[in-house]
Amino acid sequence: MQFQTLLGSPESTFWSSLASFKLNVQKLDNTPIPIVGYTPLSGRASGAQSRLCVAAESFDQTPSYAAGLIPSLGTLHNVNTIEDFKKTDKQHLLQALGEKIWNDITSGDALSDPRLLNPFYLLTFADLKKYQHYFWFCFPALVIESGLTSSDASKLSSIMNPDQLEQIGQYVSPDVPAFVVSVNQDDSLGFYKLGDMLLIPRDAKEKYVFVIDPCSLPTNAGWLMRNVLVALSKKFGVTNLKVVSYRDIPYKAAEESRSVVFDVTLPNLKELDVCPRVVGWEKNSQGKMAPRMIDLGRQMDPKRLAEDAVDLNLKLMRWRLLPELQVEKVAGTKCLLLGSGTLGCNVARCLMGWGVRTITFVDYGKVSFSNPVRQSLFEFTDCCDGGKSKAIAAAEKLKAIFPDMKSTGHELCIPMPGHPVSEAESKKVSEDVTRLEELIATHDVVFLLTDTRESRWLPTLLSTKHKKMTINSALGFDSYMVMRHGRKSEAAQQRLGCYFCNDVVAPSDSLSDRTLDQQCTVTRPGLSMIASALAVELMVALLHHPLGADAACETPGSNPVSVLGLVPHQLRGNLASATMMPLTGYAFDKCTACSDVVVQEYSQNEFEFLRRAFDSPTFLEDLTGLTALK
Amino acid sequence: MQFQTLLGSPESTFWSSLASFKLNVQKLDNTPIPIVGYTPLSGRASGAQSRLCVAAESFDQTPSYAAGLIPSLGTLHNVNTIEDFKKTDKQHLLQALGEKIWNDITSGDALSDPRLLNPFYLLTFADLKKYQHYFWFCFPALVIESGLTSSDASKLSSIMNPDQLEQIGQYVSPDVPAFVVSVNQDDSLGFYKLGDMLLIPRDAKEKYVFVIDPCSLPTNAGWLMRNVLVALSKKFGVTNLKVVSYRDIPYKAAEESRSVVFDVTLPNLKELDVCPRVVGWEKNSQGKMAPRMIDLGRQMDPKRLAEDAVDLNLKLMRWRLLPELQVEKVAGTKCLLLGSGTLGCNVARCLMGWGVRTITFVDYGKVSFSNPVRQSLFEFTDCCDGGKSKAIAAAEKLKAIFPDMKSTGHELCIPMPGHPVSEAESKKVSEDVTRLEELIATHDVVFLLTDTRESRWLPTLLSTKHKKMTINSALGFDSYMVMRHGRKSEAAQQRLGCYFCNDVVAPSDSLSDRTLDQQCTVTRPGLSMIASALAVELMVALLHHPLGADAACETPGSNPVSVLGLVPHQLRGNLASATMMPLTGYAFDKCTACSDVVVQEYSQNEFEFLRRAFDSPTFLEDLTGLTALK
Amino acid sequence: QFLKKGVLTPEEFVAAGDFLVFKCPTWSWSAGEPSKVRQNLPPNKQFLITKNVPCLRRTRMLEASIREELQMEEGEDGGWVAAQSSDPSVIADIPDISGVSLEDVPSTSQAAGGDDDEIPDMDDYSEDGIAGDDPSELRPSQGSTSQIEEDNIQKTRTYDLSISYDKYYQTPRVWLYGYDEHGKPLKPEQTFEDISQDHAHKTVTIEAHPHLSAQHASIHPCRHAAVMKKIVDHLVESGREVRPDQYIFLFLKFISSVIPTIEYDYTMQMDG
Amino acid sequence: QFLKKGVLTPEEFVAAGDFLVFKCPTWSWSAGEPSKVRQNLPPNKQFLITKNVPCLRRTRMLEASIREELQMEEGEDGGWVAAQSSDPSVIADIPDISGVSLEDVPSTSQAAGGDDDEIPDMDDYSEDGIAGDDPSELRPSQGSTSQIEEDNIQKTRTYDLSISYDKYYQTPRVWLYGYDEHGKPLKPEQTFEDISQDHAHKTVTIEAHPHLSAQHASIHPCRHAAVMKKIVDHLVESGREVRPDQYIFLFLKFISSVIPTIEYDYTMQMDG
Ligand SMILES: [Zn+2]
Ligand SMILES: [Zn+2]
Repeated sequence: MQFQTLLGSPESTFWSSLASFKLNVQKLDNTPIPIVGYTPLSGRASGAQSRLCVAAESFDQTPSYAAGLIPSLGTLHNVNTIEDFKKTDKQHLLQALGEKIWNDITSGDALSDPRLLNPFYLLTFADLKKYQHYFWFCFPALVIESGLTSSDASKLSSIMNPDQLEQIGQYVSPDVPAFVVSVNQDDSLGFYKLGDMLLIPRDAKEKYVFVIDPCSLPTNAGWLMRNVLVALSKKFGVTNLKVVSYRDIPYKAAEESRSVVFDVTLPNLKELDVCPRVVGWEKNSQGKMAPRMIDLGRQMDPKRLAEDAVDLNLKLMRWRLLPELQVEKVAGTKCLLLGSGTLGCNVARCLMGWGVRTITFVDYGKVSFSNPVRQSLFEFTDCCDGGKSKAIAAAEKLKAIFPDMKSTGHELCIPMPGHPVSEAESKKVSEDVTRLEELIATHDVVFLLTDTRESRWLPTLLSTKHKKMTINSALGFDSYMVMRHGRKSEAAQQRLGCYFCNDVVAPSDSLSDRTLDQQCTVTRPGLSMIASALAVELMVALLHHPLGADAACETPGSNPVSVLGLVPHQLRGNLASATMMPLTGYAFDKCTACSDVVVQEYSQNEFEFLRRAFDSPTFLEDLTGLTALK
Repeated sequence: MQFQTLLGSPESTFWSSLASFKLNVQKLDNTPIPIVGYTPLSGRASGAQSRLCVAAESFDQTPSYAAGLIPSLGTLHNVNTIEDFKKTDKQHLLQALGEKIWNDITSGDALSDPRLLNPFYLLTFADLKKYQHYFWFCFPALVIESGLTSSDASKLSSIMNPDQLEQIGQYVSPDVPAFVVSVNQDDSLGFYKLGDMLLIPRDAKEKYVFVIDPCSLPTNAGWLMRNVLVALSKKFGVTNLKVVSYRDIPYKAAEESRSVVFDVTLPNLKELDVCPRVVGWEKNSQGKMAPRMIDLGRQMDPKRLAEDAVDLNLKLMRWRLLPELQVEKVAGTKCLLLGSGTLGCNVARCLMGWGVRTITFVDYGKVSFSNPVRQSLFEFTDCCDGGKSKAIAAAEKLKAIFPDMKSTGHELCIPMPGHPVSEAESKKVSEDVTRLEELIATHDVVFLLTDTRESRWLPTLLSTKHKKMTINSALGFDSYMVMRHGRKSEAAQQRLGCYFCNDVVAPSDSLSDRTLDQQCTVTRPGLSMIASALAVELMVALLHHPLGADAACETPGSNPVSVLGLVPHQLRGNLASATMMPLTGYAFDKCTACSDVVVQEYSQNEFEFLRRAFDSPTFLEDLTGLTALK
Repeated sequence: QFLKKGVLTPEEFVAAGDFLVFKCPTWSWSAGEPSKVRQNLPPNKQFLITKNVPCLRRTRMLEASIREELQMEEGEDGGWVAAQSSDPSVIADIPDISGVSLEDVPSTSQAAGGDDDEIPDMDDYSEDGIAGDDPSELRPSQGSTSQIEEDNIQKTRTYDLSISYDKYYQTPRVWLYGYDEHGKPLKPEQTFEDISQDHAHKTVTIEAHPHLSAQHASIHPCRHAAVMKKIVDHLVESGREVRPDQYIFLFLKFISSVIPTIEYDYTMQMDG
Repeated sequence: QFLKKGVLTPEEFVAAGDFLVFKCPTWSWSAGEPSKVRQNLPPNKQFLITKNVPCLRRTRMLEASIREELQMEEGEDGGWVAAQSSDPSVIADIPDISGVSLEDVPSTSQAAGGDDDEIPDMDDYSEDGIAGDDPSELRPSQGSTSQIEEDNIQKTRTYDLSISYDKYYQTPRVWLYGYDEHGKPLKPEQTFEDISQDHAHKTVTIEAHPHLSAQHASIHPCRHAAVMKKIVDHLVESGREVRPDQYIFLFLKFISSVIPTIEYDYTMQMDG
């Protein structure tokens, strides 16, 4: 006869209660403590593995488990280190557990309280930092080395009538997992404790040992029955028994009974003086004699929880509203933000709202005291002691908001036309250009968010060269502009313009176009939020357009291709007049930033070309032919 | 003869260097250390007080002071506690300083190096937490009790010719603050150390003792001269001297000379064996013998620096762009934000950008893991351990951004029509209503930013009753609405509508208007920024309108009254169609939230009225007459 | 309220919960974590829970036939999850849900897949020296009489189901926490496999349980009241009496259309 | 660059600074805080400083006559602080400045006014027992020959003026730190009293000094290059030769229109 093993099953609430017990009550003490687990009757789940569960309630000494959950007395030994876990002498422990049962049998205690026949032991180590929980259950059983056999099972309902089953259902109590039932001459039933088995009248038609059993296998009984058989044989010398594997949830006795009856033959253990061999450490799912480990990082680690919550929020948008939404595509888009001022901060926040994970900041400034009230990634502490680097502080803040962000900051000065580079600076500036070009090449979308016009020239040139989606946002006092640069592509349509396409002077004229300067320009605070939001929404709409950055300009009234709506070339708005207008402008073949001649010249002469542009205000105008136009 | 006192003048760089010296070098050691101050020649600043300054460079033993700044050797004694400062025995110290000078005179050292005649001592205690600096300078001088008189001063230029003055200018060195000049028979000049005065040829026409002197008074000499006179009298027994108070900045000798000559009579001290009486502790500006204290909180306390920077930024907007801007009015506006979700967070940030200092949040929720990426006042850590209260976390964050904020959070559930109140809850809900009404009554502007329609009903009613400026902002998936509620006023014009004025059903129908629900509604992330920014800009424009919340609706094309532009009634925009449209709606006399009958009913029956509205979906419709219209 | 709008007061929730526990003792009241007690409910009756509910199959293995239970709920507006607005001044609304195909089930992401990689090799901890043969042990893979049953053992998940009261929606709210056949907690993606594909991801979210310290899957209650009202209307039309304390039974019946393979207990005669 | 655009390279800045220090030794080079060294300038020539510059009067006591120095700068666009844009694609611009009246000077706010309240009563610390009479001491209030001079003493502030190089604008930038007659640092509002009302608040801000650890008032360099170009053009037109190393002299001459009462040293013959 074989008995189904129990699967030790800690609920996740067990581990959180263990953590708080460990932190608040037990601390470094590691004395084993009594706990109360439960064994669920299988109910309709025929064929499922029998389990012994521990839960938050297990720390309560008198937990009230619902019907169908049979309490089980156990011991929890939570050790402080994984080494303690390993070096615990399991064989010795097992032997002690077995001897305790044996003594309870010989003393008779276990026959009065059969719960003593089925204790469990749980050895744990909880790595509270990693949310990893090592555990090993032991269900000690006294081995009957040979001579234990049984008949095939018969259904209890084939032996007892519904009335009798009903009576049993009413008698059954979760605190008495084993008892004896006599069927009297008049088919009435008698109920006896295990220890009172000998009190059953001789004339009873039959007697059955009932064991409340979570096993649902038709051919076997569960683990709980083993020690019951040993106890009865040792105590009363019985060698033949009818045992009932009682599987019915009491109040459901009216349902078809699942309980089965075995006719068991077993050796007479009455004369056995020493404790039999003990087994009981649970094997793991590979059948090895080893502990198990459960990683609840995803369930308990706040960082993992945040990841899941953020993911889900975006998926909800797709599932509920826009099945065409390409959440993963947006999330995978690598965004480079040139400028970490009011625009850079708000663009980053809006990108995060869309689930973008890779955001890189470029800025040369330090956070100053007037920044945090307008630049939404900085706080007061960032300004102290001279101020942190804006790019780096912004990148750090994104991680503080959402730890899964891949955000980095580069303290880098973007060289500008009309700002000559001295010999001494030349090497540094050249390196900066190289870094900037690498950053642009390795990102998918470039946002131009600096505070000056001429600092946008080199990024415009570089992102034109690398054919990147480029979004540009700029502010006045009460007006804003958001635009996407046209991209050079094979597509036949007319290319849209860049920020400089309308200019008839090179951006080098640094005195007249300083209007976007950080310190000298003041803007209404709402503008940056609006322009940043529109910039990001334009990017996301473009990502959903089959042509991406090559998409033709769409204006209100036209039928949008992107599921997220129109992809205009420019949006210009004004707060004072409560207006927002789309505009369209096409690429200018003499543009100082995006025309072919400029891009080619840069590709050929690289830094030498740039240096001439930085040094001479007219060089670019001569090169593109603007001078000739004047 | 009287000598002008020195004003001990620590530069602010002195205190920051002292702080870093204290923290990094000296620590708890409080041994006095040598420092080098400087005395600025007065130059053109005729009549100014003579000063002895200490600066960051003073910690350097060989500082290079510019021309016109005469180095002065001193001792800095920085003590660790204010008690040490007080209990330092100043009289004893003074005596010791005097005796040191006396000994240097008698030994002759001071005549070789006249800098020894003019040491200073500086006792300090720096309260590094409060940025308060206590200090007391001592300029020890040996007293000539009587017999010291002088003639009126004559100009040096009346005695010496320009050539001679030029020669002197070239000889003068800041390291030799006193020296002797002979005018020889041929009008050539001889230069001698003080100690070599006796070497001057007998036949010299005249001899002058020069003291480089910061004093600019026409009738007096400066403090430095005192000990020079004592030294010469003690050493050489002279009783009559021509002394020059040399006041010209050397390289400027070509300018008109400011130096003056005194004919001094003094007692013969040659036989004096004991050190004379010593004076020198500086009196404070009230003439009391007391230390001074300087509070550099505003200069060094980062919180104060942040305040100034933020103030200045807004004033710049006024000074540079809009002289009519009422910065203080905006700053003084108390804003109540009902809801601390995406809208509440962004509205608060935009208000801060405008300098608003008083922001109060009302929300009932906790920060959840999906919030921070969209709700710009929360971070990952706010979500852990079950999440902080949103209202409280938001208020705390405002202070972290800008410590001077007066921000508070109220965890309060706004009761809603159609959400019946049980007896058990009744007391609590009634208290919540009272708190909400108090909050509305004590603020100037109410922002409706909750995530449901019906939660806006009670605040609409209350702010109508209290005639508050009310701004309402709501989001769909890709559309937004921003509106201001009309205010009941005596103004003849037609009142603008509220959020509920267009409704023909009371907001109690909670199943059909749940579309703004936090969890079930997903919006494009950019929307909240746009709607929040427009809401705040509308408020600021209204504040600049002479009629405030009573202003008539303006639509594009009309001439704005407010310097900040149009004040439309509603703005509705859509991201997909790239549109933003103003709308106007007038108050509805059967409105369930703002009509007279509702406000009156509430004023009379208060919570009893509300409770009926909460409980019964049709009560409000019956009351206003909506039912009859159906 | 119940008949008219499909919602429930806290008092009615407690009464309906008592009735459920009385009729189905596999359900019990729980107090939850003391720090999370809601004042509008008795401290020992904060939420209802039933543990170890078997779930033998995944919903995609389920035939469409089971959906006939939902029949009553399909009205003119296209099913209970479809949103509608009768309010003209609301700008935007949850649009009707277009069909979401099975392919739309989120792929098990790196984050989820990475789980097992982090688990140290438990072989390091194995102790083959312990105990010896056990003639009476039936190993899990033994003893099944058929392949089908063995499959069942392999795929039998168990769920802890709980029902909290949602103050905002004034309805019960269902929470799920599942374990695989080895007792290991299910990942969210796995849990979604046990949710009807019509509802997975649309109304089910992973959130912190209001009374326990773990993240559970939850069926969002935003449409519960509307559905319950339809169910009640349907029953009333067919001439049956409906009492508030039956609410949770009706509710669980409706929920079973969302989680059709999770075999929790809610059987009772409607006239019982 | 200098003649054409009114800007300066770092090398030219050092040359012009050396020339200033040579001609006006009241100016000296300073290294500033080691942590704040800029690489584009020699470590010991980070910025120029002149200390203890007297400022006898407030600008509002100053007659308009002093402004004639600025004459050359008033062009068609209304003065050097007025912004303009020749670039049509720039959306918004700094509009012309309308006159700002004296009343517009910011009131001394509570924050500023509160300063003195926090100062403990120093009488607690007074020690009258120290020393006795001093027959030779001239107390500050004594000794002036006239009321006017006494007023001067009372009102004489001193400023530390420094000039840093602004890499962005490629111009020098002026920083001010002032002390009152008692050697106490001036508050920002007080400093603004020594700035021409045409410029106060429009181009002067309080910011962290780039090389020192204190907040200084600074004349914002955004229009410096334009003004310098006009000055140079003016000189060239009148037939004078202009060298880059004279830049700072010309610059200080122009700055004196912004801080007319601060008597720093910049005198030299233009043909020197
Ligand atoms: Zn272009
Ligand atoms: Zn209304």
